[in-house]
Amino acid sequence: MDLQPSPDEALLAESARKSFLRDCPMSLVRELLGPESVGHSPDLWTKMAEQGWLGLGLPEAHGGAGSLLDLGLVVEESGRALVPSTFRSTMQAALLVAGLGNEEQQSELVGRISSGLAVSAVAYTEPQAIHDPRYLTTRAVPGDDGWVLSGVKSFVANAHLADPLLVVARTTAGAPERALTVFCVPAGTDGVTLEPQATFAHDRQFRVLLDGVGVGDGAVLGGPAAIGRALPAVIDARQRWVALLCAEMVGGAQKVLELTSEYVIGRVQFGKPIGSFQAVQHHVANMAMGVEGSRLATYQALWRLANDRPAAKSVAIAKAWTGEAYKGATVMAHQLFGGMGYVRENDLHLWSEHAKASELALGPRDHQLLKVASELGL
Amino acid sequence: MDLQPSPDEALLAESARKSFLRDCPMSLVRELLGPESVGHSPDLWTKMAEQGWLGLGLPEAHGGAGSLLDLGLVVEESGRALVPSTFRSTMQAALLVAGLGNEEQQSELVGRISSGLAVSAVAYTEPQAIHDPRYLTTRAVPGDDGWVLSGVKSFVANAHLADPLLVVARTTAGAPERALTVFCVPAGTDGVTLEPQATFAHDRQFRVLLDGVGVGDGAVLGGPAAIGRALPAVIDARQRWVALLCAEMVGGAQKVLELTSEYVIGRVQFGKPIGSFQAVQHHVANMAMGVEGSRLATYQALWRLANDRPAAKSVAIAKAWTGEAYKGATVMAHQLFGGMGYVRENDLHLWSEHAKASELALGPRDHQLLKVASELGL
Amino acid sequence: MDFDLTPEQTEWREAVRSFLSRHLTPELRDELLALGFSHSPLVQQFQKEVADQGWWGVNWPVEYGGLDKTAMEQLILIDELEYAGAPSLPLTVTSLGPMIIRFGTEENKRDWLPLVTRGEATFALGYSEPDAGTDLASLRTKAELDGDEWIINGQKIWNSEAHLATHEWLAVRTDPDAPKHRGISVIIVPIDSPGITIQPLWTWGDVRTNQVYFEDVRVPKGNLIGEVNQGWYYIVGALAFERMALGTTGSLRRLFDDLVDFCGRTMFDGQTLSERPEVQLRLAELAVDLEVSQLFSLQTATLMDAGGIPAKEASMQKVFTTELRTKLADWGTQIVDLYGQLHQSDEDAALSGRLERAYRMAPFLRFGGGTNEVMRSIIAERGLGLPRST
Amino acid sequence: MDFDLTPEQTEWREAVRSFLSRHLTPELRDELLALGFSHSPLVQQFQKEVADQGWWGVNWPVEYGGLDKTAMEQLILIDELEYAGAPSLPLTVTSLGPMIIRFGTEENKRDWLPLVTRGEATFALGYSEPDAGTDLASLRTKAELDGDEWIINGQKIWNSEAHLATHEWLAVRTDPDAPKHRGISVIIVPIDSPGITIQPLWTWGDVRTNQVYFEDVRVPKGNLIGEVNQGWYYIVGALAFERMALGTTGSLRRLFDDLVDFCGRTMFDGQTLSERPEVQLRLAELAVDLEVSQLFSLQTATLMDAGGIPAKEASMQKVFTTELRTKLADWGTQIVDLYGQLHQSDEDAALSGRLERAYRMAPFLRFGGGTNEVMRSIIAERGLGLPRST
Repeated sequence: MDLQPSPDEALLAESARKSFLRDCPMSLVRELLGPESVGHSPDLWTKMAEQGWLGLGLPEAHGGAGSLLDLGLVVEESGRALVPSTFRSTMQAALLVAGLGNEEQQSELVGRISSGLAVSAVAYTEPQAIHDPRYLTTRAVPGDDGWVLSGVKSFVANAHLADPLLVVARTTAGAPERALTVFCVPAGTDGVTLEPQATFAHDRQFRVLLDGVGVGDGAVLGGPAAIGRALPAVIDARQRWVALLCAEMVGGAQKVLELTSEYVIGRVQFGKPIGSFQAVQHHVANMAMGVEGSRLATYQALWRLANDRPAAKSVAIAKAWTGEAYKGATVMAHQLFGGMGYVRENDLHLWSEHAKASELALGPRDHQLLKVASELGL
Repeated sequence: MDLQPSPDEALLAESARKSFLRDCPMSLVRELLGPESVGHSPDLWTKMAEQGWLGLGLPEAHGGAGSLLDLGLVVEESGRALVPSTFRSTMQAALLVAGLGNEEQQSELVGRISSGLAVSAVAYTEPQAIHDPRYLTTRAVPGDDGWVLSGVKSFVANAHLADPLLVVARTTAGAPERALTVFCVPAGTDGVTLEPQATFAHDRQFRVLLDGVGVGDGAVLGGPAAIGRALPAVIDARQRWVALLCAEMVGGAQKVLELTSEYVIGRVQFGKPIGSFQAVQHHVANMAMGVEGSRLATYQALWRLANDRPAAKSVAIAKAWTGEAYKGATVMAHQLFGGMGYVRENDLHLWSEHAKASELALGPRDHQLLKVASELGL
Repeated sequence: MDFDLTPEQTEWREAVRSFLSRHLTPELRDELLALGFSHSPLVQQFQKEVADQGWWGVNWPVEYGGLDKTAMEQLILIDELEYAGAPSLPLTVTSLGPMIIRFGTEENKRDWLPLVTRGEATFALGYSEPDAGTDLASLRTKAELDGDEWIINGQKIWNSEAHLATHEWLAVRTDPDAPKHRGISVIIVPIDSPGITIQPLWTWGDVRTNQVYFEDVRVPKGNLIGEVNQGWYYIVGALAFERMALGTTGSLRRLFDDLVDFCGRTMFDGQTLSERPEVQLRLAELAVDLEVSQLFSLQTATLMDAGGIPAKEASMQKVFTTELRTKLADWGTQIVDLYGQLHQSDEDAALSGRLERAYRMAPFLRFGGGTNEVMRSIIAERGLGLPRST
Repeated sequence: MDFDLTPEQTEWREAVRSFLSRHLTPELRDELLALGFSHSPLVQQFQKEVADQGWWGVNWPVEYGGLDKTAMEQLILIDELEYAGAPSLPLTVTSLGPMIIRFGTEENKRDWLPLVTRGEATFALGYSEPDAGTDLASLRTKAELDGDEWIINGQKIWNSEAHLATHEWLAVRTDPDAPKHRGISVIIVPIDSPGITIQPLWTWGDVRTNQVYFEDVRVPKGNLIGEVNQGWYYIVGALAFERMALGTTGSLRRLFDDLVDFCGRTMFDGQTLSERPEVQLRLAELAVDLEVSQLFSLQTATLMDAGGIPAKEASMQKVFTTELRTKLADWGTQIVDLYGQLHQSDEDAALSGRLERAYRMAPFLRFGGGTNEVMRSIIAERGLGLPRST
């Protein structure tokens, strides 16, 4: 039992923090969030690939190196720096490929991703099916040269850059345990229409309209044996996604705590720093407890996943706690910054948006609490 | 629209407050809570009857005078003073008699209660049926000279003093809408066994074992027409009970707020009153908001009931809010008093117990929230 | 006690509703949704129409253009405006005018009140400065008397209506040697006076606020409100009224009702949102809080009509309602799940994006008008007699 | 990182469990349930048996009778004792002994540590006085050196173990002229010394505490711990350890697990409690909080084993866990509805009355060991570098 990062882990985190500080300054973050940008920086991407971060948590046989926990530590730093969402969406896709793809697909896709040659994403959610796979309606039917996909996916991050986009579709009716298949849809495939969604975090989510989209037999992730059998891998991958999302939130929350501490130490009213007022101190202390708990719960979830322990409860606990703590930190930061933190030229709102968007992603608090209840046997 | 008490209402409250201060000092409260006492003061009772308070909210034709709101204002002061629970239990019974009894019963029972000649109570809850009338199992079957009651009631306040005890029983199987009847069981009736329950507020609640208890036909509250038809009156009375319980809580919460304010104004640490510390001030301010909200929500519920407006939502809102606010005030009071308020010789814990017991009585917070949800049409 | 409207109040509410059904046009609604707190020709026209009803002086004396009704009637009006989604009464009406009525000279009253009730004058609040926020009494913008004119120099921030108002309600230091609370005055400054520069600041809530610079700005001596060096009391008094205005619930109740409605007709994952117990519990808790919030606002109106300025109760109302605004926006966005992050410009946005908008607007109301931390100390000190915090 | 026990730690835990299965007899369990925190012959015998295992010095050096294991092993021991419902380690072991190890003279160590590890000495904490509670450094009980003896006069309050312990760990003023934090020393005083009077104070939680009066009490000079007038540092150090001890979660987790079990087999109104969505949500939230609480305690043990005294983290652990105790007791009593108010003496009491008992015990842990308000300022100041509050 040792809750502190090992020297290697600490070094990795430190290195990621320093690199992002240098390579992903707030000026770049703001540029990438702007309407002129595609929301992705190839330069930054290349640097991340060079550090080996895009292979973390992925099979060594296919170019990966390092554990899911290592990936989490880098993702944490990416949350602190507000690195664009292509990092998260691509690693999510990579983890699904690693869990479900056959040797050839892993070799190709994991290889391309870990060497920084591909941005990817998973299209799971649909307008009426947010979480529950029983209600997914996107269909794939056999066609002349493989499969034909039809349906609507929504809240798909970086669909405009994903190559391939991994689409979860139904290949038969009935229980999802025997009906779901994942397809690799290359960028530019005919019949795919992207409609950007106006998310308040400007994080490039899309409605993806699939209208008779033809893909080859090779597009089935996991090959013929995986047709209709993708659900366990999807569920397993989603747990990892949630844990990584938590890591991203931990980094953001820590940054908000630091920004707020700095501000209340420096801001003088009534002749003294406002950080000397008890009410302010106690708000900051509550933020700090939230952040500390987030970090511990998230590391535990990542560690359990990385070490193949049952992790469903730990993951749900981490998301339920961390979502609330991160968002709560931003809400309180606004209170303590007052007008100074409320103007758009101050960066604070960028984390506030990230916090709320992350809280909503992959199931907000009640969704996680019900998962915990289920794990308690209730 | 006028949320302030009228001059008459203010006068009544003021008068009750002063009388209880004189007639129900903490020394008496402690004596009545002690194991030597029956938990009731005939002296105090006589004085309350003389003031007309035992007839408040009851039909004028039978000795009552004043509205349910007036009764609420006196009950509020009784909560501040921790007047024994016989006041609440008796007025609960009286309200049920007023709603369900026939002329003769009202004349006799309301008359006796309002003139201070009877203490009474209602036996509704059973070990496995706390709220929902569908699960009441106490049975009454026709006997030689009337009815025979069998079953177990629990959490019956003052069953040892109640004369009569009003027992809600099932006269047929099936839906409670057509099955429930209320019986007046005189004190000392054969077959009734009382087992005191060790409640932490020492507020004299009993398990009541009914083993072939014979009562006459005249014991049916409301007479023959009311056999199997008591449910609407019981539901209506329970709403009033809840509103009155809220009033009692408001008085207790207000007292706790005042005690705490006094304490933090007087207690000096670090060379100044602890009430000058922001953290303390903000705790007290939060308590005050809770209490103020309690008062307003409770007055609204009482007013709506007293003026025959639909009140189910207001009543549930009042209980949901007030239970939390009163209990929360006591929890925070303990924090601010520290050891000084934690010793048994300090009176604070008496309100803490009253707050928790009241929160649990007649449905705790979630129970009320589900009622609110239902009123919202969810 | 009476927890229902009187027949006269019901009639008043119906009159307001009837007005709104005629004047709150679909075009205006669209503009309001798009613009939020900003103004536009249609919005300005609507405000003029409201003022033309005499409603910018509901509870002001008839002699100054008011209708001489009660604070309760003003609250009913505000609640209806908010619930309908219309612009509410400006602070000039709810918070500043009342100070002129109470503390202004006869000249002040004649100069300004009719202009306000006719909808021809609105005042931007010129209080905060970069180093004088919560510690407002440290303000340094100064006014010096030069013959019959005040000469004003300094800088204000968070001056939200400066680009829309006709005047500044400006807090200035008129006695640099007095203790900090004692040397402050309030002067009304035409916004188009030479020497005023307005620079926009855009906020997260998409509300524009401003920095305003004053360089040798000259205004007539008579623009001073009340007595010289007594401005602190007017500011504090106006803040009490402002807190009540920040603590009204019409827009919150509308958002909640629309959320309940949305939950009743929206199905995700095979289940209507309103069927879900976790949604029911959250909505019920919000309903409880909203009810109490509404009661707080009715209570301060009651107390005002009884003749007081309810400092404690107004602070409670402000704290509770503004924090409830955060809670409603926060919980609401969670209840509608991923749809809670969509901006109004997205046709899929739940409640036309009003939840995420409310979420972004909420911080402002918690620290604006006196931070909730200051409010809590006011409740403790003025309401419960605790000693001054140090 | 490693979020699981090492094989050695698992073995250690099994050893503790095995011990408990043999020594925590049904008779002892009954006494513990009836007596709570108080002692009895059976309880004292059990404590002696624990000490005989060497477990009153788990992570102390072998030379002073310890087992030289880690803080993590001590935490595992405490968690198991608490979860099983057994008495935990006394503060003498978890909080005071470590101060002697760090700051005591060689004579101190030889005098006291073996006595403690053999279970022959326990110290009552003689800190608070009627006018020196949170402001502990204002204490006035004084000790004056008279030849080879200290003469002690004064009065202590909230001296909870005074009627059970063998000695007082007494904070006294030894330099009345020094600044208030600089004139304090710690002296160990045999509880049976002439001149000591102990008066009981009974608390709402049914824990007995005491007022203790010292009148010309004489103890040998060598009973002073560490250096004279340096006592404040030992007290503050001991408090950091005390906070960790107050923030352990074994008993809370047991209460929660038993509550979940109760909900699974209890039916009210035709429905098992655990079927109810509102109960599920509350239990789930408690499970989340308990997990974090447990992680806080594992974190401070990790940091201690890395060689530090984790002031910030221990304060977080104390604040969070003690407030969670209130929440669990509060929510638990609500979940079991009317049964939540029954005392253990009632056979119908849910969880043998442990919920209402926990509710009454909870306040003490929030203000004891340094109020949670002080803890929050410590987190802000020492943890995050905020300036000292004033």
